[in-house]
Amino acid sequence: MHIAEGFLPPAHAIGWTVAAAPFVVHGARCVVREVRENPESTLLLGAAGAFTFVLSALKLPSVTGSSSHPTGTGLGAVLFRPPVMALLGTIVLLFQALLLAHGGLTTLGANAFSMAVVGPWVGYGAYRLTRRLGGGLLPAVFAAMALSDLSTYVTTALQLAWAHPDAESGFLGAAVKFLGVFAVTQVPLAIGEGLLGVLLFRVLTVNARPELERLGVL
Amino acid sequence: MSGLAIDDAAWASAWRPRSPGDKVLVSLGLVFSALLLPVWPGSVLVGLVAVGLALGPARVPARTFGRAVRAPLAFIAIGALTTVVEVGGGGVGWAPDAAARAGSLVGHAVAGSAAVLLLATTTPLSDLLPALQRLRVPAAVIEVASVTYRMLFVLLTSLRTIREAQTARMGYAGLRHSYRSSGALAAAVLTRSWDRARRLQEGLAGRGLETGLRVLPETLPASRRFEAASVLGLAALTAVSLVVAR
Amino acid sequence: MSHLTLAGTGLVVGYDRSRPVLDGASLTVAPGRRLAVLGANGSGKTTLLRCLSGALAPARGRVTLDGAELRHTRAGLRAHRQAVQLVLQDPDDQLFSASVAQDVSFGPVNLELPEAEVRARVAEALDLLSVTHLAGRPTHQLSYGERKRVAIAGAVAMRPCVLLLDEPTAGLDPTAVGEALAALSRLQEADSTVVMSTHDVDLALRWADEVAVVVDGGVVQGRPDVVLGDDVLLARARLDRPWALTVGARLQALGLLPGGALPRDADALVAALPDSPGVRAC
Amino acid sequence: MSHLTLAGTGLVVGYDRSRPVLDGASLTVAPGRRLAVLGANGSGKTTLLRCLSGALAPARGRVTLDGAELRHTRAGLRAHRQAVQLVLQDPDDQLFSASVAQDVSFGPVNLELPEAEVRARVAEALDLLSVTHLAGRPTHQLSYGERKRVAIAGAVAMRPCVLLLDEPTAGLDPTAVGEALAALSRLQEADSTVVMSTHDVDLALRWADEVAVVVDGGVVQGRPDVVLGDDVLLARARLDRPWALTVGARLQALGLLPGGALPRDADALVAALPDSPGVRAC
Repeated sequence: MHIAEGFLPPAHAIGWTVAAAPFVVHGARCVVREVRENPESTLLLGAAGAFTFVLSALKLPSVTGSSSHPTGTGLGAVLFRPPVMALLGTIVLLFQALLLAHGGLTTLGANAFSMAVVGPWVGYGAYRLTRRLGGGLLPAVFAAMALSDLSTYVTTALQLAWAHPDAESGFLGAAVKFLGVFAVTQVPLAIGEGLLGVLLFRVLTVNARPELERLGVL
Repeated sequence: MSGLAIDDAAWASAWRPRSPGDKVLVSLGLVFSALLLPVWPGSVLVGLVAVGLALGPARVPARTFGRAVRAPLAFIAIGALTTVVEVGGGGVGWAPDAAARAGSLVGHAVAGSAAVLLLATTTPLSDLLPALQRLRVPAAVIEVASVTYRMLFVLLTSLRTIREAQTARMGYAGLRHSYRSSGALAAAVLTRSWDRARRLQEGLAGRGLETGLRVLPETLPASRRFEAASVLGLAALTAVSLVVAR
Repeated sequence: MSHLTLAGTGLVVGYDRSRPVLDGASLTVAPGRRLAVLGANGSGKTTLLRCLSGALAPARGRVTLDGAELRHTRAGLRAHRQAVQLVLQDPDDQLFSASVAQDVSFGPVNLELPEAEVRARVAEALDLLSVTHLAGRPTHQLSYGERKRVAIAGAVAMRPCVLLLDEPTAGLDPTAVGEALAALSRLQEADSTVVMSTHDVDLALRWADEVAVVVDGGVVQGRPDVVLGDDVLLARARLDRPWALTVGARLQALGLLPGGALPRDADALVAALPDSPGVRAC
Repeated sequence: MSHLTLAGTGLVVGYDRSRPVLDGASLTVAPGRRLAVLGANGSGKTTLLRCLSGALAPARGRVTLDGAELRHTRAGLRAHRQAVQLVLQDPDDQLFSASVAQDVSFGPVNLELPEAEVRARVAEALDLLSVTHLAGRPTHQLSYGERKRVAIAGAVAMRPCVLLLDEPTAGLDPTAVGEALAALSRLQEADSTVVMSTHDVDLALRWADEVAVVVDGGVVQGRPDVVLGDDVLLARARLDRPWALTVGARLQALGLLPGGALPRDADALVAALPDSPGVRAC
């Protein structure tokens, strides 16, 4: 769920860009450092970005009948860590805006904040917490992917509520409205994305053990 | 073709040989106008100009443009509707200025989306990324984004082909099977992406990968006339909007 | 597996582009006969097979199975896919499970068959493709030729009446080609009709009972030695004339080969030559 | 581009596995001669080419260029790569840029050449491969055959003395194979030595001045008609005998073909046959 071009007032568009910038710049610094040490990691990072983009072309069947697209940032956070995902997520959002007409340019900052910053960090936090509490890999992946999707949607709803408060009940009323309207599609999707993560890792742990070990997941 | 209609349109557009900077100037000018000018007549004018330029001089197929504009419409409609429905002590009802608020929101958003699309359907992303260097985006980041652009088509082809193979063997008959297939599909594409990166690394080593992914910059010369016309047009659009709005 | 006639009539695909990929292509797959679909890269071979398998809905024209038209509805496709299976060129596009046996079981499991039946089908498919010894191996450790055969086994486990194979021999070395062809013969004996696409004219002449050349959006179907001896057609289709027809025709003209159908490969040709020159020269 | 002799001597690769991929393989690439490297899938053809290109350091043995041994240091590899370039089988393993011209420019830019020189080399490479018309097209819209030629152009822009190609004709239709071979001829005329790997024995016989069969970790190098006529070797290497040698030998025995070297393809064979039977039978 991306905020469309022109949907945020200028002050909000600027504000969210400023809010997302430090995270994205930090991610870019990590990437620049990584690439300077290993030039070939450009290819691995590009592949990761391409995978995240392509994942959003994966239609997840939903119980409610409509199908939706996973965000994939929780998975990215587990595999590549949140700072890198802040940058890759922003690149993917730019690509989605210009290749799929999903999202926009002035709303890129707001979308990056929810999808490339909040989602990955919440997902990664959930992953680490679950593992520390003794949860196995699969429950941790479920938590990471479901919660990163869920937190992205909640953040987007709050961003919209702040930009367009209810005439009578203000920000809170608007938040309830936006959370409610998008919950219909987004809550099943979050659960679906968590399930997808579990199924995906079940295959990966057999087929791609060396890669998962290299990435520190196993 | 690549399977991404907007990308195909961008490569085939009559504006492809134009400098990306020129196209960014006119498109972003329109995006900001859509956002900042009063919705009547500002956004309406922006929308008309964006569509007119895309379908006219840039020769973007109307069907592609139309379909692409539709993508954000669902979000815009639901979003605008949510905004103007009021939740108060008296239950749910329309906000007092519902029509005006919805109109304004939809106007800004549709015009803005059309303006972004003007850029998207005339400028391949690979032309745009090197231009980011002027915004002081580090070269390494631009290279990562460029590889992302190249690789996403390879992976998209894999995704579609694998999904077709799964469908043929009833992989998407029923919800449970669909999930299992989607998980396997995502895993297959992910391992494919790693494999691709590793093989590309080997493939490029012979031509000197150790110094990064530098290539000969493509020169798409800027046109003073195009730039002047863009600035004048945007100024005229702003002037008309402000005068009429008053 | 009963024998059904699969046919495509007047298939048109890719109408919104300047030149359609298929433009009125018609093809009949007679039960039990070996059909080779020939064509240059980009001629529309794969598109044709995808139409016949139901993976692609043609803009115009129809696909029929024993006269019954394929409807692109959930139920229509479900029924069609149980009868017709397509194996794509790149095995990596078809192997997505962890182990070979798991991958081959994918189709039967999706058909909601009882476990014993699934096991039986997997065992049968692995056996037909001579890959039983690979059952427990992870798919990514297999060689290219092995992966190709396992991918075919995955389709065979669906017990299709008609098996469509896109370039099953591409990228295989001569021995692996021989193994693949032997597997296809076993499938035929197990009552499947086998269709393969290829651009190897020599292979098509050697293997097929009938060939279909995809050219200019249409299909020319007929006897291998007739169709592949038509130089005008071959030039239009960007294909070569099989060497056996070129050499055979000349030797026949010299009276060194008996009249009638020409030998289809080197061994048959050598066997048909006289023991000493001039024997048949009369 | 001067002519240099590239050679591998006693190459051993993959020693930590039970059976080494290469186990004392030696090969000499004579300047200006067309060398085809033959072998079954998994025989070690690609490994051999990767050793020769410097992409892979053999566990034992050495690679020499006009007698000078390749050192796997930064400088050593840099010098070697300017003389020897390897083109991989899958073009997607080499094309990383969205634009054809930019992809081809990658090598020359890394050589730190002045911009005008880079442009000249790109133009020359695109021209030699007949893909100048694709310069402005995005890589992802090209057909497989076009991508293959662009990938070769990327290596050609490095102006190598020796160009190693892994299966350059695999997956191409007959016309595209012809175009690829014509491009290789132009490269030879432009003073590059061309080596290709293939498992198509008929193609090797037709094209090569010399063949090298990779078998059991070693290499057997020699004249195409001699090496490819050795049935014991071919069986060990899991390869077929070229049809032209089978048929030609028989026709020669019948006195229908003149003694000496056998014709290498169908046209040459037909041309060498007598006008009427028995003419040469004496």
